[in-house]
Amino acid sequence: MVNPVLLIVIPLGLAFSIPLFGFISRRIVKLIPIVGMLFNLIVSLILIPKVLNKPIIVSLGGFPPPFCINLFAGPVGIIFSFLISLVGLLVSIYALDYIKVQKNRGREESYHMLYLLLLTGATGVVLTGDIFNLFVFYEILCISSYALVAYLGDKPGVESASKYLIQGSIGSSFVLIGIAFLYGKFGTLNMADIARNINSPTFEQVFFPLILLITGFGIEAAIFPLNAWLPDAHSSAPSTISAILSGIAIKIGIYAIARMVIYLIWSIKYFPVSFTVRAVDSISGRIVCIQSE
Amino acid sequence: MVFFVTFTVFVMLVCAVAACILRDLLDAAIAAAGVSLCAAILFYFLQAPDVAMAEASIGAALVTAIFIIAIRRTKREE
Amino acid sequence: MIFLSNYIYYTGAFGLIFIGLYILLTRHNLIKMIIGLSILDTGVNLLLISIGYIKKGTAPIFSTPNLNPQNMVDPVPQALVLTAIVISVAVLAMALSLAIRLYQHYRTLDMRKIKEQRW
Amino acid sequence: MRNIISIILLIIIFFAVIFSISEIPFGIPKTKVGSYYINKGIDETGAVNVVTSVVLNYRGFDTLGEVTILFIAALGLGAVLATIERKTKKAIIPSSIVLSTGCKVFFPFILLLGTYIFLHGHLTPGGGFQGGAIIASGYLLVYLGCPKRRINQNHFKIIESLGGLTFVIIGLLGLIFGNYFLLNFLPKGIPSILFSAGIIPIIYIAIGFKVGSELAGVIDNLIEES
Repeated sequence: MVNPVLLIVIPLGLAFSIPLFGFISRRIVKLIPIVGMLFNLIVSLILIPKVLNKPIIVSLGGFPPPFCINLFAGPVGIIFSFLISLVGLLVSIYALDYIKVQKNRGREESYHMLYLLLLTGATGVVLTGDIFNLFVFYEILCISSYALVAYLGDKPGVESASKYLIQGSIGSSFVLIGIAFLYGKFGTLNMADIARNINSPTFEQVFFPLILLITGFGIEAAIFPLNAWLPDAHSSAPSTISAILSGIAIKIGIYAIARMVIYLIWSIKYFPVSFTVRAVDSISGRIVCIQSE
Repeated sequence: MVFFVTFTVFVMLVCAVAACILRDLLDAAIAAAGVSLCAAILFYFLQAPDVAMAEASIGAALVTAIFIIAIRRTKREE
Repeated sequence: MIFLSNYIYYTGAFGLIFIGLYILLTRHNLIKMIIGLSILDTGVNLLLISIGYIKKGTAPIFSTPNLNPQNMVDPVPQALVLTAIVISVAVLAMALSLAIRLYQHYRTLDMRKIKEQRW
Repeated sequence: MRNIISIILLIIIFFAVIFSISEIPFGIPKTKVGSYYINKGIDETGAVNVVTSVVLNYRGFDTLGEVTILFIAALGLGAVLATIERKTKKAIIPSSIVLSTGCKVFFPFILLLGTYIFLHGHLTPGGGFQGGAIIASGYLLVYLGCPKRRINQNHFKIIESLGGLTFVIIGLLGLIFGNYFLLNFLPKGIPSILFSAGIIPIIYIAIGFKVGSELAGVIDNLIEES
C-alpha cells in the first residue's frame, strides 16, 4: 500500500537530514535532491492508475475526516505532483554543475535544503485537502523562494527579493484573514466539508472571503495587477531558481485559486461570473504586457 | 472588566499609531513591542493562555530583539 | 456599553490590520514596512482568537475536574494562531536579514532610491 | 498620488470586512469541530490541555509544516548573511563584572524554565514553541551580557536536524504501526500525570530543542560582527 503522505514526508525528512550527511561527505549533499525527486516520481507513477479510478483520501492522525487534516489525492493533484517531481529532478540534475562549490560550506548545503523544501511545499499545496494546511505549505513555498531569489547575494537579487517578500507577505496576510472569515462562518477547515455547507449561505456572504483569498494567492500567481515583483525576481534569481519559479511556483498559485474558486463558487452556481472576471483579467494582462514590450 | 479591556485596546491602537508616525526607527520598534504586549494581555482575557505565552515570549521579546539588532546594523533614522 | 462589550476586540483587531496596511502602503523605509508587517500579523491573530471566543468562557484546559465543557472557548483558532505567530516571526527574521544586506549594498533603506531595475 | 490610491484601497477593504464580520457575531458558540475536540479530546489523545492535543494530534501535520518554516527561515537567514566580506574585527568592549556574572547566574534558570514549559506542554499552558523561545531568550541574554562568548553553529545545526528527524520518524512509526501518519500509537496513560498522552511529550521535547536552537541560531547570525 503506497500512501500519498510519503510524497511530502520523505523529501521533508531528507531535507532535515542534509546537515548530517554534510558532516559525512560533501559530495552526497548534491545528490540528495535528486534522490528525493526520483522517489517522488516513482511514487506518483505508481499512484496515477489508482487515483484515476477513485481519489484516495488519507486522514492523518487516525481520526474521522472533518476532525483531522486529510490529504485529497485526486487525479489532478497526483498529476501535478508528478510534474513537480519531474521538473524538480531535471533542474536538480542541471544544478549539479551550476551551483559552484562555495568557499563557505554551509551555503551550498543550504541551497540544496531550500530547493528540496520548496518542491516539498509545492507538493503539499497540490495534495492537501485542508484549507489551513494549504496556507502552511504555501508559506513554505513562499519563504524558501524569497531566500533562494536572494541566494546569490548581489545587488539586484537582494533588492528584488525584498520587494517580493513585502508583497508576498501582504498576500499571505490576506489569505489568513480569508481563512479566519471562512472558519467563523462554517466552523470547519476541511475543504470538502466547507463545500458541503456552502449551499446554505448566499453568494454575497462568501464573496469577500473569496476576494481576499484570490488576491492573496494571486500575488504568488502574478495575475495582472499584482505582478510587480515578477520581472525582477525572475531575472535576478539564479537560473535554476528562475526555472522553478516560472515552472512551479506560479502554477501553484493558479492551482490554489482554481481550487478555491471550484470549491466555493462552483457549488453555488456562480461559476460564469468568476470565469468572466478571470478571462477579462488575463486578457487585459496580456495587452499591458505587449504594450510594455 | 469591559473598561479595562477597552483601555488596553486603546493603548494598543495608540502604540500602533505611534509606530506609524515616529521618525526614529528604534522608537517605532519599541512601539511595535508595546502593540505585541497589549495583544498578549488581550489574548489572556480571551481565554487563550497558550497564545498569550507565545505572543509575549516570541512577539514581544524576541522580535523586538531582532529588530533592535537589525536597526543597530543599519541606520536609525527613517 | 453593549457596543463595547460586543465589538471591542473586533475594533482592536481591525484597527491593527488597517494601521499595518497603511504603514505598508505609504511608508518607503524597508524597516518601517517590516514593522507594519508585524503589526498586521498581530491584528490577524487577534481577529482569529476573537472569532473563537465564547462569552463567559474558560480556557480549554481541564486543569480542575469540575469544569463544564460547554463553557470552553474554541481550541481550533488558538492552535491556528500558534502556527501563525511562528510563521510571522520566520518571515520577519528573513525580511530583516534582507534589509541588512540591502543596506550594505546601497547604504540606504529608502525603497524609492533603490531603483536599479526596470520595475 | 500613492497615498490617495492606498487610502481608497483601504476604504474598500474596510467596507468589505465590516460587511463580512457582521455575519460572524462575537461570543456565540458556532463551531462543530471545536466542540468535538473539547468533548472527545481527553479520551482520544490523553492530553489535558485541549490546545496541545489539537496542535500535535488532530492538526499535527500543520505543526510539522510550521517547524519546517522556522527551519527555512534560519537557513535562509544564514545563506543571505553568510557572504558578507569579513571586515576587520572591532574591539569588543568587555562588559562589567556585575553584568556578566549576573547573566551567567540567570542563564541556567532560564534554561530550566524553558525546559519545564515544554515538558509540561500537555498539562499546563505552554509547549515546545513557547519553551523554545524562552531558551533562545536565555542565549540572547548571554550574547548581550558576555560579548566574548560564542556558541558553535555546528551544534545548533545538529540539534535542528535531529529534532526535525525525530518528528518525521515518529510520524512514520505511526504509519508503520497503524496505517495513519502521526498516529498516537503509544499508550495514553492516565490524564493529568506527566507520563501520559502517548507521543505528545516526545514530539514537544523535539520541537522545544529544535525551536530553541533555531531561534538562538538566528540571533547568533544576526548579532555576529555587529
